Amino acid sequence: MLAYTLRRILLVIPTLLAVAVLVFFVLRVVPGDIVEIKLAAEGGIISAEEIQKEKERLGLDDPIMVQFYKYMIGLPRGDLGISLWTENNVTDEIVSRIGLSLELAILSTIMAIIIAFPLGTISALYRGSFIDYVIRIITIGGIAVPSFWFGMLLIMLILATFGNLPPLGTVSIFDDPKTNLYQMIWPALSVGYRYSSVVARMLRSSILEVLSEDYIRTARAKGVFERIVIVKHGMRNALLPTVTVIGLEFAFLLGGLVVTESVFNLNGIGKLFVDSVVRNDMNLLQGLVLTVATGFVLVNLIIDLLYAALDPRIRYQK
Amino acid sequence: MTNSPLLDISNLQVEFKLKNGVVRAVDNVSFQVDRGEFLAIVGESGCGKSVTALSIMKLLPKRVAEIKSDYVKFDGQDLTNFSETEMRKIRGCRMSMIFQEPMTSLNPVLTIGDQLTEPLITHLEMNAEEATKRAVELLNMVGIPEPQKRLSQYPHQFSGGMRQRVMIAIGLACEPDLIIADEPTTALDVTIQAQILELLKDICSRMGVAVIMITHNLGVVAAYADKVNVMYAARIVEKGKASEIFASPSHPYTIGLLRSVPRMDKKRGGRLATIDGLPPNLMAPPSGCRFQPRCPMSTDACSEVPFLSNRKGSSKHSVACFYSEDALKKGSSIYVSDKEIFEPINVKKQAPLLSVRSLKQHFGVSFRSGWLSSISGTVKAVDDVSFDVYPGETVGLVGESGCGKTSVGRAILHLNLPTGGQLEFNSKDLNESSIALVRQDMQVIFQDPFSSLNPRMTIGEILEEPLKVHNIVTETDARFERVGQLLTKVGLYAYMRDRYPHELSGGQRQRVGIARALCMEPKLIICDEPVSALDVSVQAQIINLLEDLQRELGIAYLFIAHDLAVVKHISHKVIVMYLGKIMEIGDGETIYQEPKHPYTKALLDAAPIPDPKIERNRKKIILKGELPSPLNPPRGCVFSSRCNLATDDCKEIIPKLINFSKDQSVACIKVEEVN
Amino acid sequence: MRSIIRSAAIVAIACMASTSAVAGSHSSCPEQGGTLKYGVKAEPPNYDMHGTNSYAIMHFVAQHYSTLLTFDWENFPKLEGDIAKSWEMADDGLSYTFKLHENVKFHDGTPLTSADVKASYERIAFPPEGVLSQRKALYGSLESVETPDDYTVVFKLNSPDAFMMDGFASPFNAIFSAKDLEKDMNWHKKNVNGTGPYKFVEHVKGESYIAERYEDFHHGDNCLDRTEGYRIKNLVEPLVGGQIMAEWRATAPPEVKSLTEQMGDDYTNQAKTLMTLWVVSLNSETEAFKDVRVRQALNLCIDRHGGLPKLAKITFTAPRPSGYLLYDTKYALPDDELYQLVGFGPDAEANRAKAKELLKEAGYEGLKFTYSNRAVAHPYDHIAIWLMSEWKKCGLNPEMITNPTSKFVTIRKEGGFDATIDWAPSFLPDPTLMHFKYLSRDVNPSNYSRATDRELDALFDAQKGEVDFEKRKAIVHEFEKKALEQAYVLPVTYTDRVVSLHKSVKGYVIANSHILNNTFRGIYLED
Amino acid sequence: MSETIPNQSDNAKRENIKPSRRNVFDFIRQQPLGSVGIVLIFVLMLGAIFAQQIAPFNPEDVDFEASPAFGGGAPSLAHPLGADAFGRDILSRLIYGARTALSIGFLSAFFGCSIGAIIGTSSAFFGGRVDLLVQRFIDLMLSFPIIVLAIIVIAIFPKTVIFGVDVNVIVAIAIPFIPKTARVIRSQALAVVTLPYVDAARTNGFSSVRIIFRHILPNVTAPFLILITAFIGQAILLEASLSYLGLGVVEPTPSWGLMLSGVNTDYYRTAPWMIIYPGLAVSIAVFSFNLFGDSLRDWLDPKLKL
Repeated sequence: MLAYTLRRILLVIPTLLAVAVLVFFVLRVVPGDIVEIKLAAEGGIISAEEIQKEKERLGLDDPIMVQFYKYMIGLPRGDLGISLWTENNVTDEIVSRIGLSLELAILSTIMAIIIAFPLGTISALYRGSFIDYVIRIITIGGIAVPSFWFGMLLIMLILATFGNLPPLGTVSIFDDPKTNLYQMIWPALSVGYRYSSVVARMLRSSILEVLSEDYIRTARAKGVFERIVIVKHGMRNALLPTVTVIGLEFAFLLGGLVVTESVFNLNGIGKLFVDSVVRNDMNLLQGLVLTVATGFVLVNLIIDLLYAALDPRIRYQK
Repeated sequence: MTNSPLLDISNLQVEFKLKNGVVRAVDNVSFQVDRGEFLAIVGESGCGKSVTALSIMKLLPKRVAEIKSDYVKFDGQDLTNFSETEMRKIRGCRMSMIFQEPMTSLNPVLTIGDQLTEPLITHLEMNAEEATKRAVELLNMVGIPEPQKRLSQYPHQFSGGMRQRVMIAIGLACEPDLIIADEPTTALDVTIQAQILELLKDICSRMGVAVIMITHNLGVVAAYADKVNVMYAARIVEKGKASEIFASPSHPYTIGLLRSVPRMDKKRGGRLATIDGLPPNLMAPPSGCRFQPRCPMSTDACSEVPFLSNRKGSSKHSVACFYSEDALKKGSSIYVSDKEIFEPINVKKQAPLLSVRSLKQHFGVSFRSGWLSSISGTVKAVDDVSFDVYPGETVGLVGESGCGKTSVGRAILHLNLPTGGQLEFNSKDLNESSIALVRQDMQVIFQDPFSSLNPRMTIGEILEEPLKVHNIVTETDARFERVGQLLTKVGLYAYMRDRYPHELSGGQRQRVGIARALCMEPKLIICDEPVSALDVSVQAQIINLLEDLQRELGIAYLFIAHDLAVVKHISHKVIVMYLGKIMEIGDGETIYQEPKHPYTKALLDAAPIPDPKIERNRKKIILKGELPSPLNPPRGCVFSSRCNLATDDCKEIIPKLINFSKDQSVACIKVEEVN
Repeated sequence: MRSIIRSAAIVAIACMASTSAVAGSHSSCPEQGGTLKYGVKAEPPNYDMHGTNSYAIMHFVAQHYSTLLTFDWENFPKLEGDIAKSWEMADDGLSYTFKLHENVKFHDGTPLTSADVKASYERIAFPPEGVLSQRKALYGSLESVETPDDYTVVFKLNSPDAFMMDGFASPFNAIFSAKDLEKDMNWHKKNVNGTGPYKFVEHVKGESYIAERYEDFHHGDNCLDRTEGYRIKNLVEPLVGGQIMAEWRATAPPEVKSLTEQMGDDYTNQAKTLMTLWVVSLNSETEAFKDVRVRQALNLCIDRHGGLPKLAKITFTAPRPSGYLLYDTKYALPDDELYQLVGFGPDAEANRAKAKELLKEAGYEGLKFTYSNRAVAHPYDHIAIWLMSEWKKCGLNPEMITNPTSKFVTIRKEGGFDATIDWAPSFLPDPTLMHFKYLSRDVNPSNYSRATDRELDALFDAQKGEVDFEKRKAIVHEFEKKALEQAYVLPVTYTDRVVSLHKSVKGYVIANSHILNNTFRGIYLED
Repeated sequence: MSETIPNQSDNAKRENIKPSRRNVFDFIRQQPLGSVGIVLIFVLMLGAIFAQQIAPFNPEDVDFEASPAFGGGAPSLAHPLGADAFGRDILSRLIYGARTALSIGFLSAFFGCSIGAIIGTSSAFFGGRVDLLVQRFIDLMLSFPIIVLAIIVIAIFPKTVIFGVDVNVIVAIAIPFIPKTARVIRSQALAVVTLPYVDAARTNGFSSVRIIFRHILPNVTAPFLILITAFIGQAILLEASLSYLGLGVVEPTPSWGLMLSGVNTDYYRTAPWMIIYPGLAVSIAVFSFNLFGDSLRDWLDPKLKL
């Protein structure tokens, strides 16, 4: 297990390195010029030399390999350069926002699990029944309804119900958990519907698959209580693919809240992502993509390790 | 002990409600099992034998399966109306079950101990400590070494045979009255099969446990069963004492079944009796006697349903056939056709067609290929194998799984690139570049008829493709003609060219596979377990076809199989392999009559002969232990770890293949001493 | 020349009088205290007001700083002193002298002196290497800044400049502390230390911007305890949902409608025309647009009189046709003169017929061309959709290509379009500021029509140096007519600005630019 | 224990056996939910194809007077689903929007899946280093969330419109599907590659290209079809999201996502029809494709993991 863990962790490094290189070169292809956007977009009177000087100051005129070199030597120190827009450290910009995205992702994961587990299990156990059909329709709906639209409807609902919206400016959950939750619960819900649908569907199909396995028949032939058959023999095996899906969705949320954050006006990395695309802030964008990919890779790592913990076949693999 | 039977089933009937209709999988089945009795239910796949077993335990999915019966009495209690809770108390406690697939029947994420103590804790209400103690005893009983340590291990750390031992231990945990074993050894190698069956028989007779064994292997029945139920198309067609059934089979189906199996104790060369046609589709079974369409004796009377009735003079032996006495009298002659002549196939032994010298096929085995993937071991699937195949000759290659027999075939075909050695075909050196030139002369037939044909192509397209691609027959009309001829030749009809593989039965597909191999008129066909996936009646048809083709076209076969009887039946020369090495090679008859290598002997002993008289009277050596991991084979003689005669020398010296006689070579340093 | 100097002097004296009066009247607030929550739809990249042209910085940062002069918002563009107590222009128009208030202190406690004004203006007019000033070009005539004593500043010019006086009231020209600039010329990009009404507290990037009342503010009309700015995407729900009380940029008519219906009496607003002109630049490198007839035809197709009033109801555009200069301002072409020009006449049918005729003559009937649009809803989509339908009515085949800002800007810069939407923002109704946009490409790279017209350049230079109002006005009119006839750049419409407020927000006066009056002076909250 | 010696697993074999009798009627009988999906998809397709005949208005016709700003816009006889901020008929825009959604959905899913399938099967067939390299690259691509990848692609390529179809958006949506398809198809093809009929084709001396296209690809059509239907739904959703963010389809092209963004959001409390109907349209379209895709999977290959 230890060797496996170590090897699995070591594997992360080359993957991230490859991501870093890929991201750098892909983003250099992006047309557009941040200095132009910054200086001329709002109609200022600015000369070509001034634009040129600004580019030089920001290091945009360096040969691409020089930029690449700077970028690569910065990476191990966590130095992702400066945002071309704010000229702050990219790392600082991301760190200041990632907490919110993370909280939202965690909150919606919790919400999804709470909703998905009963739904998926009931649906599987009553396969083909009316309730199964209802749950299937609800969950298929969950992956069909655009989360931003669902969010808009939610905002309408909050306004109609409470007459006001949660205050702007995220309050830390440690300072004022009540306000924080009131702020975060709605976006979490708007993502949570989709999320829980994905999880519930996976859980349903895994349970169904597991229940048709030979060892379930063995357990039944042993005369074990049906409840134990399902929980001890079934769920644990069905959990494996479900854990993967939860993990992947979680990783997806880390970078994929782009739309939800936009709807609920949340200041997470998703919104920063859209902003940096609109502004052509390549340094920030590459930092963000790298962060998201790192998140993805790390979550995958955790899933793999969790898998190993849950599945002895992997744990004991030499 | 009361006199009443332990299990008494009357008119059991199981229907499956499927999306496209109702299937009656078990129809009016009645039988009894006494305490301590060993009952075998035999029949071909899909005849309802497993369903019968599962319906006794009420383990069929309730949504689709409907079980009806007059009664199912177990120890006097009628289980028909038992609730799930009541059934649960019986399952695993008084009646337990062993399944076919040891690899999937155990829960992969729970320890063996956990799974073994589960029935103890559930039914006998033992505490963890007691249960563990008992579990150790049980593992000991089923012959698992170091049981204490093994308890905390997981199923994937056990071999197939070991898992089946665990399953038996689980089944016996609560000392039940009845064990139902559903094809418990089908997935295992023959030497392991022998171990498991011996174990089961031994324990059950010691503990007085009755056994219902479901199997398709008549040899197994002959070796162990007290009573036999023969099932065909959801019904019992014949039942009675094993000795009676084997001695005087009275249903034409039973007769056919017994006669279509190649036998190791019979001489080579004759055609096998075959039952024509296929088992019926249970969705729309024939009315009356269900065997009628395939029965050579059928008359108009057979459109009535024949009920099981006792044979004259026997209260136990009953048959469901109007003409049972007649059938008994005529015996296998009812299946004999005009062609049934003993006609040896002649081999021209001038120059070998295929010459294999020191063939090596090694596989690097790597775990989880990743950025840092590394090869962690080498499997010597084939190690230093040499033999010749002459034109028109059949060479049988036999051995247990993992012995490298399939790898030999694949290496010859260059489906895997051989690691070392020389191959010569038709006096041409075979290598990566020259293989393309001889492809047409060297064809292959595969084991699994279901996956050996591209499901997206019609039979015609499959047979036509090589002719077209290689420009053998360029004209469309001529190709059409040719495909028709090929189909006729393998016993199919020309109109079948428009069918897709899934529209054909397994046997028919295997015929198409043979036709595909024939279409380029090859000199050698490598047959990789061509009949092992088929039911016995169909298996005989295919074997006959292969032999007829050889007589007609003079094709040589390299016949790879694990079934010793089949290999014996068809081969001129037999090669016995173990862990990548040849143990013994020689003339078929000689090897089977006078095996010299201890492994060959053990192999022959392990394979049961479908005749209780012979089977129960022969002396057997049952091999101990497991097949070693191919990653880490024993040093010296690879067989040394399981050989009863092995000495320290055997563990050091790699034995060479030595000519024992003109027709027989053996790789054993003790060969002189032993024989 | 003499007349303008005279008028300036009069203005100066009048202002001196009014400053003292204003300072007195503002020092007491009707209500004191409370937190103003407002929304801003953009995020400031930094805090450097000299280096920006965008409202993102102004709406958040202007509250921390003072300028030399400011405007009397009730009587715009009447000047008023901020840190200047009094001011005076020399008769030759070559020097301006300012006397400063003596009680002005920076938020860090250091007093403001003439050295700070000098350092700030030098940074604006003569930015050293590595410092970006967006208005360097506007102060081309400034020669030096002198500080005879701590509270006197003298600006010396090398030539008279008609724009200069108003330029001292430019809201961007924040007075930084010389001490801070000494530390780092770019210190103010990431730090705040001003003399304005509110002190910087915290900026959570991308989310909120908090400031608190500066006790020692020299005008004393900072009535709020705290201001909280939030980055918002839409303004309707935050206003309705009570998340914010105001948004300073602009509210579109549908939003106004929505707010009125939902908030009822809680909602108020103020409206004024914004000095931003929406224009369509026709790419002079496109073969068809090299022909003035085609450019004129495109202009003629736009039914300004019929369409603009309707357009104004769905987005924040002005309902009135205009030339390049904002109508009703002193240099603008009077309507009757404007309506004589090609494309500005009230008869839509006649215009369209004329357009078709011109196209036929030029051989460009059914011309296909691309129209580059920016992927921002208000008012880009509205203008684009309206223009498309107008051009189609002439049988033209425009194809709209919408891109997010980054790509839009690139395309605009590189000329990858036939026609593009563009805008000419301004904070003063001054021809120098407003006509600069239409100069030849080598003079002004942000003339995206890429046209070169030396006559226009010459007229521009002439008006810039002309300090006599009437003469300057004549030159400006000539420029206006010529440029409009040439139709390199088609003026579409000015912007109607509506500022939405919760009814509790009082004391705010809307200005003609969202860049102006962002210091929150005089704003108070009433329950 | 080592079971890694190359040989085919039983599962692989079983999964590639096509049960007999597979036709539309079977599907309808066995998968009622899926059939509902088919019907809905069919309706959508009809709407898209005959948009010109069905839609009461030209979707780009501006009529300011009909907009809510002028007091109009509410659903009425003239405009059954109301009119949008420019007074354009919402029903007509929805019908034409189906055209946009379906064309982008079909094209991006088709191209993404096809390229992915070819990469996946080739990778499985050639094995060894090629496979390893392809796998690493797939892993790499998969470490970006779909929408992130799509936005990056949008940022890279200039907007290109061919025959009224936004190529940029299609490419942006198709690219994230490539690695996903390649991975699923590869694992399926890996099982097919070891099947005897492929070996038979090799012993018959057929070329690699022939084996890939004639013997392997046709036998991964089940997962291919399942993936395509699943991805069409995802693509429609993604298009809506991108358009909502202002990065996808742009005015004046009728697009459901676009109808939910920008100007129309101004009205969404006072003129909710502007938001409700396009949102419903997206949901229903994606819903029907998911419904169909789900049932198709249950029907063709219940064990396929997407």
